[in-house]
Formats: sequence, structure tokens, C-alpha cells
Amino acid sequence: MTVPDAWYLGLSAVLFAIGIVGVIVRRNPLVIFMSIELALNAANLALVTFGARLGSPDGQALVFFVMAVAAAEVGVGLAIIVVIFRSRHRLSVDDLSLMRW
Amino acid sequence: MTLPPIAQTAVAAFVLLNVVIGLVTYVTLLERKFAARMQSRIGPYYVGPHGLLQPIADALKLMMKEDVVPSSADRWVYNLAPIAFLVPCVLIFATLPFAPGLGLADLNIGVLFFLAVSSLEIVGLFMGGWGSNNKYAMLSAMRGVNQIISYDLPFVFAALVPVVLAGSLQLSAIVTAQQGLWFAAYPVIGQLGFIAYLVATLAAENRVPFDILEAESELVAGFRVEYSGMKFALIQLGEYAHIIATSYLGALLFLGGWLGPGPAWLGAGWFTLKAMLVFLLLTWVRWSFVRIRVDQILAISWKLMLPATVLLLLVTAFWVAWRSGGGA
Amino acid sequence: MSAYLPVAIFAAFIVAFAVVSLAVAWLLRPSRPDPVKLMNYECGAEPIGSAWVQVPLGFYLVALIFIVFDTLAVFMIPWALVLRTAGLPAFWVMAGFVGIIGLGWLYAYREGVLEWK
Amino acid sequence: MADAEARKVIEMGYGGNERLAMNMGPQHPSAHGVFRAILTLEGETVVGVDAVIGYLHRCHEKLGESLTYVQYPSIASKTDYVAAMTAELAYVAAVEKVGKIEVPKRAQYLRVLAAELQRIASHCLWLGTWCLDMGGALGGGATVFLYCIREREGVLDLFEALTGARLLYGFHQVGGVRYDVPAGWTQNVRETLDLIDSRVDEYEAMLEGNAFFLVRTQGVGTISRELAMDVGISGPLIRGSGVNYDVRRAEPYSSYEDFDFKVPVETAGDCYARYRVRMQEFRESIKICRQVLDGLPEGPISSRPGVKSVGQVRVAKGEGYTRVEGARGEIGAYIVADGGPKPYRLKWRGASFSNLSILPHILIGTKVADVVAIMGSVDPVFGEVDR
Amino acid sequence: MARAAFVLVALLAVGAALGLVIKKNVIHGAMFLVVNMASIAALYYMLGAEFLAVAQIVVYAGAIMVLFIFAIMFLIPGKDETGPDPRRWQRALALPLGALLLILLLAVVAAVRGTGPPAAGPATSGALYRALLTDYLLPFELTSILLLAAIVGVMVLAKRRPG
Repeated sequence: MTVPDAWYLGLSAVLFAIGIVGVIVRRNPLVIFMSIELALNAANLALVTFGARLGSPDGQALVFFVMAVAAAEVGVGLAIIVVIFRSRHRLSVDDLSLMRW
Repeated sequence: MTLPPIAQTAVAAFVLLNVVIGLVTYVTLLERKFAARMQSRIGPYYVGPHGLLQPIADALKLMMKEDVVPSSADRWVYNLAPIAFLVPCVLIFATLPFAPGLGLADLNIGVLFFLAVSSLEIVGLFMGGWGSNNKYAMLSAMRGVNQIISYDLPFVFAALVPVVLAGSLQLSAIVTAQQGLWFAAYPVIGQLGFIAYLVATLAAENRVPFDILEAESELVAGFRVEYSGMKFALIQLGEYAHIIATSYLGALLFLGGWLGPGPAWLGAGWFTLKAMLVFLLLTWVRWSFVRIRVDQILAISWKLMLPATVLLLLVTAFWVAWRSGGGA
Repeated sequence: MSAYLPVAIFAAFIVAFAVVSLAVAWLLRPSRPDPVKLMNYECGAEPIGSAWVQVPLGFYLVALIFIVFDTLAVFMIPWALVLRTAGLPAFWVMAGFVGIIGLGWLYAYREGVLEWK
Repeated sequence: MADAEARKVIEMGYGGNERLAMNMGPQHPSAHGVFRAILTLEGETVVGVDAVIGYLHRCHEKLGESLTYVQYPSIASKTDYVAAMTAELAYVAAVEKVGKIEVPKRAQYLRVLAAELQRIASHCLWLGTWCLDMGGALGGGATVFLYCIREREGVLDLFEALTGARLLYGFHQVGGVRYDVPAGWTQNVRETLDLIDSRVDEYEAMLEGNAFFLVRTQGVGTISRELAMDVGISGPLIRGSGVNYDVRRAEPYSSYEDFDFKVPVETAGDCYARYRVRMQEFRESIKICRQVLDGLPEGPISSRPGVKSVGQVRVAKGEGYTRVEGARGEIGAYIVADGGPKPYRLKWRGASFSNLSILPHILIGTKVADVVAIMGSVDPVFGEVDR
Repeated sequence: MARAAFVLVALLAVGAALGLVIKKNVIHGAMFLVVNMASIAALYYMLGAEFLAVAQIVVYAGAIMVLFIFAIMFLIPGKDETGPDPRRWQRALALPLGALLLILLLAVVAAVRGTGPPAAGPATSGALYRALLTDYLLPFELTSILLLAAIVGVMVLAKRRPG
């Protein structure tokens, strides 16, 4: 009674879609950020699933590096939000249509 | 009449849970007695012979107490926080082997499991602090997040020193690797590692001198100021379970776990003895120092503990790598 | 899977314990709320506003750096485990790794970020 | 309503909306009584302090007008209930000054002995509670606290043997003191002093060798010499800021000129300097007590007979101010007499009240944790602040 | 048994993800993210990637804590996503588009189901450790430069005051 790989992939797809919808729907950059993390994790899940199917450590190794990238991304991304917030005192991504401040 | 494996596991888990709860209740008594001795007092004395029933009386009292939920609190977050706090704190016991084979699950990534799960404690702590909508609790939660993330790293690096020496993350394998010599007895590396582990433990468990989370003279009781009755008891239980588990881990990583003279069945006793020794060491520090300030705590972590533990780990690694064959 | 089954069962027991003890306490304890009792504790004075206000950013810069070092810790674990078989070359790999991140630490130190103003 | 207030608080600051207004007190573990500080915080940093006092106001000055010279000394002890002896002394000294009443030498010596023992007891409580503030009731602070209370108990036992009371004594009366020393008491005093002398060494070893204690106190809450003079603080606070001012030396009363003692002065002005001053005062007080015991003259203990009626003492029309060096600084009593058995007006100058006014000057810019350390080093007693 | 566990964990993950997207409160969102990350860690374990499962918790627990702090810092009472939404219609499109994306992805999953080599079972963590320090040595080492860049970037960005 093992779980079929397709189930994992399906779950991964669902989470990914929710993450993308979150990015579009929400206005708070912080929530958008979290939604991106969600999508990233969904992709990771798919990678691990493929890795398990192939029986090679490659999938896991990829996820391992994705985690490192995600950490760097969280740091820099939050720092950018800090800068934006400092200069605007508002928190809506709709105000950020310009690439400068 | 043998039980099916899952039922056996369930029984084992149930027994472990009770052991942990019993341990916690009586370790609080131990600490109170120990502190009383340090302060030339007697300590709990009236409930039962020599106050032996005091923890039970305390538990009953906390159960009977009215549960006050502040009207402006975030009810869901506030009510879930004690559970969110308790679960990781007690769950870390799952991977501790008390003696060879006497443990719930001797995971082959045991140390890492321990570190990861114990770092989840912060979620419950934060939920409690934020959910109360109390300024003291809030400040405490903010301090807590900062302090715990700052000391998580030295804690991990210090705990990795024995891992490097043993070459395994499995807790029982780490004990086996200390058969000849306890890691705390390794020249320089072992002692420094043990000290770093103790300091990081003090900070990660919010004990004086690093108990700025609780800081009852500034923040009254920190993140649990609004908790009362059984919810408070659960938080307290979690905190002590965490401290005891960390003491056990320290005894396992550095003091050879259940290794000791005498027959094998004494192992669990030796292990508990060593863990209590570590615990009393932490308690001793707790009852002799004043608390230091947030900025000083963070400075110690980032400027001293972090680089020092990383360097220590590298030195240990160099030694291990050099001894294991001098390179391929 | 099997190794983690006990852990899952244990976790379930812990939650059950928490819930049961809360339920028992709920049965035993009195409940006499009144508005003043349910007010937030603020040293006996009426609370001044909500606790949910913004917290200054500057103090938590160090938290951003934490994520990076957390990743370092995760990277060290596989390395610590293969050290015995891989020997000194593996050591030099990590020494380089730590050295490069150490530059970041040094920069942070000199910028004064590691101080909690 | 709460929301509107919150918004007001938020908009109060200059541009930032990151401020938190928080009550610290009246019911706070380190409020040292009932002091309410409304702190405005930016994160952990204090950017504004608003002190609210008066929670313990008991109309002492009005009481002084409605109670006779015989009755009031035992009420005077309730102003500074931690160091009741010196508060009584300030009152009776003022009455004696206005009424030009002589005090026998033996009574003067006993007053000095009581005042110095009281200073020791008071400093014991200060050291204990201050460490409690910094170290927590569940930490090293509690340990120091319990040790200090043990020593304070020793002194209180002496007072109990002398006056029958442990906290509020009624030992002084106009013209002298009420009780003479019981048999064997002086020996007990000597033993207690020897014990405390050795214990003070222990405290110093325990605290000054403790790096955590040092980082919490050195450089924290620095009061400059100029600020100290401007605000008018007194006692160990001003001596910790490098001003050599002690009423016992500047304006000797009750035969203080007979005794040889040093006025400890530190120049740093921080919490540690105040701590050092008080630790040296322990020693100086012990020294004075021993000198009193060695030179205690024989004779009457009061220039007036025992109490027969509450209206017994009458003071001629006049007014006068006396000051004494209490454990917390200069305690002054100002009396306007109208010839009757009660003063027309009594004004107290509480040392804690004046010392407390330094807080807004030194709290701004510190951390929340420093607030309690600084509060503790100021050592206010709210009975004396609110009166 | 395993399937039941999977369904339980998957429901938890999806529920938490929905909670994150739907709930207005940022703090609640961050807590939902914790639940989501934890359930994904559990799924990693079920797939045999035990090391990753724990690493997930370590890295994301840290990241989440930081998110918490920032969530509070940005929590402006009464200002959190209220008021008229200037791009309401654009946002309304998100749902059908998201559904479309989901259908597409699920179609792909359905299409690949049953094809390809049979499941070879998970690689052991030991193999992963070895692979990281042999096959993936260069990325392993280069990650340090990425992290260095992150540290420096964070500081350069965050320390700057608005001009």
C-alpha cells in the first residue's frame, strides 16, 4: 500500500497553484513572499518525488541547493522590503510600479 | 500473548510520555531543593515527607485555577500556543535512547532531529507572546525570537563537535564511539565544546543569565504573563522538558551517555545521573548570576560564540580528517 | 517510515495529553470572568492601546543574517558525516566555505550590524 | 477608545509609528512599591518617561499638623519605612531645634548607633532588591536577596530587642530616646556587626568578580557631577557622582563630630559607582557603630521625663529646619511651631523624592532592562516619595 | 496505512496553504506557513529523504522566525490590506487563471503517470552526503559565494537610510 508518485506530484501541483494565486491576489509584499516560498516548496516536493522514483540522490541534492538559494532569497528579499517600507511607509505592492524610489 | 507491533509502540510511547512528565515534575522539586540549599533555605517541606508531594500539589493547584483569557487576545493563537509550545519540547525525548535499545526511536539522524524539533519551540513561544496582546509578552516574544535564533547556531555547532568525532548523527552510535574516552575528556576540543554547549544551552533554554524572555523584574513573566491555570502549567512543563532533554543530550554527546562501571542494566541510571549533573550545573549557574541585557546577549552570541564554535568545529574536523588517513 | 511511526505516535500522545489535561482542568476550575479581570495585565493600570504595534526594523538586521548562517549549519551536517571517509580534501572544502562566509561575518562586524543598537 | 489612544501614541513620536507606550507599575515586580512609569519605547529603547507618583500618599504633613510632638515620632517612621530610625530622628531633631531642647550625650550616641544600624539594614535591603531587579526572582538575584535579608534580619533582631518593634520603632522622642539598651545588647550588636562585616566581603567577592554583574552596572545610568548638583540629589547618588557631600560631615548633628569615619566618594556616576559607595558605607557604618559602643557615655537617655500625656511637649513660637543623612540621602524636616502641643506646619524633604527626579534625565536612551537596574540603584522608598 | 497518512498530511498542507492565502492577518499567515512547511517535511520523510526533512525544518523554522519578526514590523493597525482595491478586476482574474494552471499541471501529472522507469526506491541519505561532496562539489562550494553575496546584499540594502 505505498503511495503512488502521482499523488505527491498532484499535491505539489495543488500547492504550486495556491502559491501562484497567493502571489497575484494579495497586496501585502510579505504575504506575497510567503506565497513564493509556498510555490518553491511545492517544486521541491516534486523534485524529491522524481528523485525517489529514479533512486538517485540528484533530486535531493537539487532540493538541498534550492534551500540554500531560498535562504539567500529570503534575506535579500526581506531587506528590499525593508528599504521600500522605509522610503514609502506604505505596504502595498500596487504602489511599486516604478523601478525606482 | 504478544501485542501487534503498533500496539507495542503505542505502549512504549505512553510509558515514555509518563516518564517524561514524572521526570519533569520531580526535577522541578530537585531544582527547588537545590536552589534552596544555595540560598540557605530549606525549600518545599510541608507537602508530604520533605516536600516530596509538592509537585503533585502544584499540579493540582494549577488545574483548579481559573483560566483567564484576556478579552483583547487573539483567542485562537492564544489558546493553541501552549500546545504548540509543549509538543516540540516533549517530542525531542522520542529520539533519546536511555540505554542500549531503551528508547522510542533511535533515528539515524537523531542529533539533527533533536536540534530541528527543539528549534520549533520558538513558534509556540511566539504565538503565546503575540497572541496575548500584552506589551510585556510582546516584548518578550521579540526578544525571544532574537535570542533563540542567535543561540541556535552556536548550539548546533557545539553539538556537531561530537558528531564529527563520532562520524554519525545517530545518538546510540555517538555513545558507542565514546567507549574508550568520553568526548568531554578529549584534550581542549572536548572541554571547549562542552562549555560552548552549556552556554548555548543556557541561552537556548532561557535560563539566567540569559533569561531575558522571562525577565520577571522587567517583563513580569514574559510571554506567559497572561497565562494561568493549566495552560501555564503546559508551558512550564514544556520548558522543563526541554531543559531536561537538553541535559540528557549534553550527557550523551559529551559525557558518554549510559557508559559507566557496573552491569549493563545500570546504564539508564548512569545516564540519568549524568544528565542530572548537567542539569544541576545549569541550575548552579542560574542561581548565581544576574541576568544580562539583550544587546549584550546578542553581542556575545554573534561576536564570540558563533565564530568560536565554528572554529572549534573546523579544528575538530581537521583533527578527525587528518587522523583518518591524511587525505585521499 | 517505520522508524518514524513511534515518533508520530508519541506526538499524538503529547497532543492528547495536552488536550485531556486542559479538558480536565476545564471541568475542575471555576469560571467567573468579569471585564476588569479579562483586561490585559499592564501593572494594574489600564493598558495604553494595543500591544500590536510596529517594532523598529533596525534592531533585527541580525535576523536576516541568521538565515544565511543557518544554511551554513545545514551544509555542515553532510560534510561532518563524510569527513572520515573523504579525509582532508573534504576538510579543505569546508574550510574554504567557512572562509568565504567568514568574510561576510567580518563585513557585518565592521559595519556594526552585529550590535543590537 | 483603546484604539484611538493607541493611534495617539503612535502619532505622538516624530515621524515614526514604531512606538509603544507601556505602563511599568504600579503593580510591577520591580516598582519598589507603587511607582508608575509610563515608558515610551522604540523597540527596547526608552525614548520617553512619564513618572506617576502618589499611590502611597498618606497625608503625612497633615498628620504632622494634627498629631502632637509626642505622638508624631512614631508616625514619622512611616515615611521611610525601610529606614524608620533616621526619619524619626529628622523630626525630633527639628522639634528640638525649634524648642531649643537639649539632648543628653548618651541619647545622642544611641541615636547615632540606631541611625547607623538602620543604614546597614537599609543598604542590605537595597543590595538584595537591586540584585533581584537585575538577576530575577528566579535567578542569581534571588540568591543575593535572600543572603541580604538574612543580614537585615540580624539588625532587625537587634532593634526588636531594643524597642520591641522590627520595622517602625518609635525609638526617638523629643529630648532623647525612649529606650535604654537592654542587658547584653551591646555584645549582640558587636557580634552582628562582625558577622555583617565578614558577609560584606563575601558580597563584594560574589558581585565584583562577576562579569555579568559588571556589564549590567558599569556605564549604566551615568549621572554627571553637574547634573547631580542641578537636580539636587543627595546621599549615595550624589557621592557616586563625585560630590563629597554628606550631612553627617557637612553639618554634624547628634555628636557625629565625635566619630572618625570616611565619606566614600566615587567619580564614575554610574550604577556601579553607586554600588561601590554603598558598599563602603556598610563598612563606615560598622566602624561608627563600634566607636559608639566603645565610647557610649553613662547618663540619662532623655532630657525630658517619660510620657505622661500626649500634649506634654509644647514648643515656643518659631520655625526651623533640620536635616539628617538617611540611608537614601538628606532627609529634612521643617517645622513651624505656634506654641501649642502640635506644630502649625510640618514639611518633609524626602531623600527618595528628590533622588527620583533624576530618573527622566538618565532613563532616556537606555534599554528596558537598564530601567530596572537604574531604578534599583536610585533606591527609592515610596513611603518617602509619596508621604 | 501509508496512504491514509499521506492524505492526512496532504490535507494539512493544502489547508495551511489556503489559510496563508485567504487569511488577512500576516501573523496568522506566517503560522499557516509553519504548518505547511512541517507537513512538507513529513512528506519528504515519507519519500525517504530524511535528511532533507529535517533540514527543511531547520532552515525554514529559522526563516519563519525572521518572517514573524518582519510580519510584526509591518503590522500597521488598521492599515493591512483595507480600503478599495484599485486593481480589483485584475485580481479577480487570478482565481480562474490559478484554476487553469492547476488543471494544466494536473494534466501533466496524469499524463506522466505510469510511464517511465519503475520506482527505484529512495536513495539513502548517505548517498546524498557523498554526492554533495563529490558530484556536486562545485555548486556546494559556490553556494558559499551566494551566501556571502546575500549577507553583503542584506547589509547594503538594509543599512541604507532613505535619502
